[in-house]
Amino acid sequence: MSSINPRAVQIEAEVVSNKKVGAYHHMVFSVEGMAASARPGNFVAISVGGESTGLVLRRAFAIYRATDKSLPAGSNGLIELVIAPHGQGSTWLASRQVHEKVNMVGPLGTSFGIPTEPVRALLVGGGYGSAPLFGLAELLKSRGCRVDMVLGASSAGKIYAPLEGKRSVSSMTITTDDGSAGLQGRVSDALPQLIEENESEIIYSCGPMAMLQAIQAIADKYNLLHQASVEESMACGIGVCMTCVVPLRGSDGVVRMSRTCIDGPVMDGSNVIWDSQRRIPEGTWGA
Amino acid sequence: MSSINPRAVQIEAEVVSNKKVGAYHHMVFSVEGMAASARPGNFVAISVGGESTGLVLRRAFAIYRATDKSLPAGSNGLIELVIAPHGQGSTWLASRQVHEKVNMVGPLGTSFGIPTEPVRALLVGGGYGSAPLFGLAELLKSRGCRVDMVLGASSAGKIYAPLEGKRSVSSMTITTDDGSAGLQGRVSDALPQLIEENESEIIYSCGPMAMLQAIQAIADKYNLLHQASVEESMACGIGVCMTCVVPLRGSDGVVRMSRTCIDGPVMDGSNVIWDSQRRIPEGTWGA
Amino acid sequence: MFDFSTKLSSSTLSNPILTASGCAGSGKELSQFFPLTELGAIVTKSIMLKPRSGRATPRMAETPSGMLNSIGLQGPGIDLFLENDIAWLQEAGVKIIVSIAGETVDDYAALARRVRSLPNVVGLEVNISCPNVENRGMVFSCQPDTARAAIENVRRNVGNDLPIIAKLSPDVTDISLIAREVVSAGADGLALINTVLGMVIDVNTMRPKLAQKTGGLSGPAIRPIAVRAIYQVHAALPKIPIIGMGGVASGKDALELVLAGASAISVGTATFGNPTAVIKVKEELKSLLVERGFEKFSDAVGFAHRAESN
Amino acid sequence: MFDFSTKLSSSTLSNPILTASGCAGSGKELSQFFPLTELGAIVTKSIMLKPRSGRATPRMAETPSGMLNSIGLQGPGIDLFLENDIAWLQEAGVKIIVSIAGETVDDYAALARRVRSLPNVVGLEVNISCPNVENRGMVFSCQPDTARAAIENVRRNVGNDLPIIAKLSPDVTDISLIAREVVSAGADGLALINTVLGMVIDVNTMRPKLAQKTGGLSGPAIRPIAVRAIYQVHAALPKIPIIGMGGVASGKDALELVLAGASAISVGTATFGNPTAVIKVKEELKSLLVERGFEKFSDAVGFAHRAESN
Ligand SMILES: Cc1cc2nc3c(=O)[nH]c(=O)nc-3n(C[C@H](O)[C@H](O)[C@H](O)COP(=O)(O)OP(=O)(O)OC[C@H]3O[C@@H](n4cnc5c(N)ncnc54)[C@H](O)[C@@H]3O)c2cc1C
Ligand SMILES: Cc1cc2nc3c(=O)[nH]c(=O)nc-3n(C[C@H](O)[C@H](O)[C@H](O)COP(=O)(O)OP(=O)(O)OC[C@H]3O[C@@H](n4cnc5c(N)ncnc54)[C@H](O)[C@@H]3O)c2cc1C
Ligand SMILES: Cc1cc2nc3c(=O)[nH]c(=O)nc-3n(C[C@H](O)[C@H](O)[C@H](O)COP(=O)(O)O)c2cc1C
Ligand SMILES: Cc1cc2nc3c(=O)[nH]c(=O)nc-3n(C[C@H](O)[C@H](O)[C@H](O)COP(=O)(O)O)c2cc1C
Ligand code: FES
Ligand code: FES
Repeated sequence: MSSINPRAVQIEAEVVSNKKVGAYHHMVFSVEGMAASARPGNFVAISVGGESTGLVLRRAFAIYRATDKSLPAGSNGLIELVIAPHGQGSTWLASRQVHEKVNMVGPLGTSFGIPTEPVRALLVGGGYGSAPLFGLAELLKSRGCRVDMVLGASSAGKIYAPLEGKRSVSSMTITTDDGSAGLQGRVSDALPQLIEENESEIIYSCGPMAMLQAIQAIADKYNLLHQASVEESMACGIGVCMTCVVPLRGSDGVVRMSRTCIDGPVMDGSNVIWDSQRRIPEGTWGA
Repeated sequence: MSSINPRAVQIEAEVVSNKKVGAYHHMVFSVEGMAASARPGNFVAISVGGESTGLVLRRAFAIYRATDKSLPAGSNGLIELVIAPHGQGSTWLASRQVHEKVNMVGPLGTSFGIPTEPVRALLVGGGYGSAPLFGLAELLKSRGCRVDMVLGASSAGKIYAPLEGKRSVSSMTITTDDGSAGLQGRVSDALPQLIEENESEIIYSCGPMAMLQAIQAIADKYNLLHQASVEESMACGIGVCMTCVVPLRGSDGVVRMSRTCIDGPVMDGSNVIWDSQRRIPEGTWGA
Repeated sequence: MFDFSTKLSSSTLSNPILTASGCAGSGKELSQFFPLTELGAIVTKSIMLKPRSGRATPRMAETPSGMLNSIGLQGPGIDLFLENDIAWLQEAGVKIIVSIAGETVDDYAALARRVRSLPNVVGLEVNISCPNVENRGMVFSCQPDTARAAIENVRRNVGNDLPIIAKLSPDVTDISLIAREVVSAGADGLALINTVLGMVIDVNTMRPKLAQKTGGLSGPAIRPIAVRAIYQVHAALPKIPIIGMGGVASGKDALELVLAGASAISVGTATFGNPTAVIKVKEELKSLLVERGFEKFSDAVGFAHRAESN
Repeated sequence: MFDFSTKLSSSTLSNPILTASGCAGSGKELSQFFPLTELGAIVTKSIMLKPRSGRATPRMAETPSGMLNSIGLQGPGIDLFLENDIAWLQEAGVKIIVSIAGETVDDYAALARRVRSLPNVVGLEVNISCPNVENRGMVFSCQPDTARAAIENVRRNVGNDLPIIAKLSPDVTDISLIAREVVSAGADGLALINTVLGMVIDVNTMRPKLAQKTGGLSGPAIRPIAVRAIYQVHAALPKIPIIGMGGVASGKDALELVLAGASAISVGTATFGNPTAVIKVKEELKSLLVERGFEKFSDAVGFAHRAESN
């Protein structure tokens, strides 16, 4: 039985800042002690819609940054998110004003595995999938790793790559479908060359499932480790609803429908059975 | 076939001011031309809850004041409401900030009948039921009527009687259930003496159904005309749902379940079959 | 040019957006907000033979994303209805689908005779989600035999040029079964869904909020039930036109029902929240269909049923 | 002192607030947010004989004031369930209502035998809102005969000291009929309601959003349906305890179901929106009952049925 992130708590988090950055809102929340226990790759689950809302489910957001130690003693920790206003829930959240409060549960889920030895890491993000990668880059850098980053999106406005975030990366490549920034094409198109040039040893990724699947194919080809942060529809975020599953091969070799909110979002890409939406892969336990 | 107020329009009304007054919120909306066609007794119906709300029905609010002519040419008219934050809808409305917009349909319903000759009028309001009476008082005063007013509520904070509203009344009596302001007791307790002292010829009333019913009994006793603004649960406010009915005797003597949003809210009190909640009175047409 | 017209059996409508029975008054009330001729047709409130006071108040309760009502078919009876409401709508040049409701199987026959050939009337919606006074108040459409009997009686009294549309209750174990039954009894089309039986208890009085205790649940809350019912019935009877309804408040909502198999859409409760909801639905649905590359509305009907491989 | 205890046939619970089957994981996940011993009991996810992968994703869709799910009873099968989940709950000192689900009538019997006498297990919820593989996938509780057969089989295998609670689907023409049937077949109590069958169509892919097309609707949207079902069944069978559920997210919501006739309340979907929803419901319900002058929880059960004159 896997279980929920043992550090998860439920709090009323106050909006400290909310700034539009390209297609996104960069939001900072005051979160009491929650920041101290957040690791790169963790996410939070937030109630959306307010008092009389018809939206009954929480929304999950990857933690972009969690600040705690650098703050004066006694002050609240901060958690930063990157929100893409998309449907009703994210649009509501992105329109919260400073001083408003939202109900937040976190930190949730698994975090990116950090190698014990310095390695050459390639971080790959799609759209707001870049959010958890900057905190990861900082951590890897502090452990002596070389960090290269490639971010892709449909167009320039959807690349989230703030200046301060770039501090920790040795190289930054941008791709856009329409060529409005960086290379024209998809991130996966850029990967082989980057892997070869940078002699990458591990890939960390976050973005749409199709992108992650394409990256896994490349990781397989180059025989690289691949830690992927997956994104399945989540109703609860805390492991009680079983909506967020993907087929995942366990250490015993058995494929089980596993909860991405508890066994993920960060999973070993080589263990995920990709492209399994709308069907249960053959051989899955209990199928 | 009775029909909807022919002057009703649907607009986005901007909040111009929102002030807490006792237990109420006094709110002013910029309403384009709507103010010009509002008469005392009319109401507006407002969408509540915002984008993702689970509240699907409009809420009705009596027009407290409609200002049009006194404003500089070309400027928008204003409609003022008195909101009692009660359930989810009214609480949402009362927390709208200046510059926010709400969807408003109005003016709706019947208005208070104005006598062609000057008369001695007694205006009776319960709780926020005082709202439509001040505009009525002004109009009656301008027609040379004597206007006495009596307002009742459970306690002092629930009496809505702003100073500026009192300009047009010759006397103002307050009653509260707990005696925290004015006379202790109910408005109906104060009526007989007021009617006798002021030699009232007509009663105008607005408030809870039980109060209106008590007033009707007194009006019957003194043989006075009684124009009552009734309040039934309304789903649409525009005559299309048939939820808001009360049994009303028509000019042909037949009692019909009549829509209070179209044949009301202001009705001739002597034609309403009071105390008919939860049953259809015998003899009602089609019963 | 996008072709927005739709067919309900022998009738063609300029567009598929209709009001829902009982949710548009007599039509006149809405005409203040938009020209009724914008509608594919107006569906009138269900009319009975005799005048009817309806139920006692409270008649409604708001519920999460919906409402309960127990109007109880208040109305003037067929005579005054034809004289006033229908005459006014005909004058206004609006296409009309008349909805009828009976307490007995014979009522349906008598009502059908009164409306079978009237100018502008393009359809007869037979609301069989009504209590049958001859059978312990059991709802006609909840039992295959009474559903059949009501529709057969209407069929015998109406020629082939006026489409008969049976309006079904979702409160049944198997709605496809009832649908097959009424179609074999002579219905040309189906209206899905009527309200879902519900109750609200007032926690202050600690009694049912509605005077008649139960009421019909409508609004967005029931949309997933409507989509499911339409999808199931369209799968079972792909050639039978369906008027879809249940919680439609936007073009997106309407599109869901169309893709599930609805050839026309009635907008009910949404009109209470927004008098111009039908127009919003109409315009949004059209844009969504055009955006998705449809050239004709009819190509989208039931499109969600296409094979997975496409 | 307010007496918050409640009885489900032979079992007494310290308070009437429970989780809903399938909405509390294995229990462990929620224990991080509050001590599970705060609950009257935990109702486990419905367990089947064998391990089961459940349905393909997407398995859920949010709907107005509700959600659709088609988890498809994913679970480890009875062996691992007893070994891991039940053992952990017993260790934690939590009272347990085990929910079982079968594909055949025999499955129910076999499952009942496995759980009939386990420490801390105070009830057996028999989820008969499952497809019957021996009868074209028709849901057991949708037909009186299959509903009866499943419960009879459980009854034969369980002694009188473990209450058998039949969990019914609301997707039937007459829920009182099914309730009477399962009670006469040996059920000691009823759980009302399971989810309502629904569908959402994705307007972008223009296909059903869920991989399995239909799913179960839950959440506040269905509360009026739950209140109605509980009220109807309590009127028909006033002595049979009912576990009420469907859209309860607050004490007010719970009170509605209690007044309608529920002796205990399960909180399901609300937990997804708020991990501590059950505790909120428990505390609010208690205050509301005390405010209204009740000295015992049991006095409020079915209070909305009292005569109008009171
Ligand atoms: C682990 C995880 C991390 C995420 N991180 C971010 C982030 O950093 N920034 C960000 O903007 N968004 C993030 N998302 C997506 C976010 O949770 C919402 O799903 C998204 O904002 C759409 O919600 P909505 O209410 O606006 O859309 P709606 O369309 O109204 O959503 C309806 C339902 O569908 C689900 N849904 C819709 N789109 C998605 C999606 N792409 N993935 C999963 N579920 C979806 C919603 O959660 C909701 O339950 C993340 C999701 C997951 C699972
Ligand atoms: C003609 C008319 C004039 C009104 N004028 C005012 C006014 O000037 N100021 C003011 O504060 N309120 C007024 N009301 C009451 C107002 O429309 C709302 O009903 C009230 O604010 C409660 O709504 P809610 O959403 O807060 O409560 P909720 O309890 O969430 O309302 C749920 C539903 O019940 C209905 N309802 C609840 N209480 C009442 C009530 N007392 N009367 C009718 N329906 C009710 C609501 O309209 C809504 O449909 C008026 C009502 C009518 C019919
Ligand atoms: C107030 C009200 C009155 C209704 N009256 C009728 C009616 O007279 N005849 C009928 O067939 N359906 C009636 N209905 C059902 C609607 O026509 C429609 O089937 C149902 O409300 C679902 O659609 P909606 O969610 O868009 O409202 C009524 C619904 C409401 C809310
Ligand atoms: C995700 C999910 C899984 C469920 N799984 C089960 C189950 O395994 N067995 C069962 O009897 N009911 C199951 N249900 C139904 C709930 O127990 C409950 O009856 C229903 O959701 C209504 O309550 P609610 O509105 O509080 O969620 C499930 C519901 C949901 C939302
Ligand atoms: S989101 Fe509920 S189990 Fe993962
Ligand atoms: S409120 Fe709808 S008819 Fe009066």
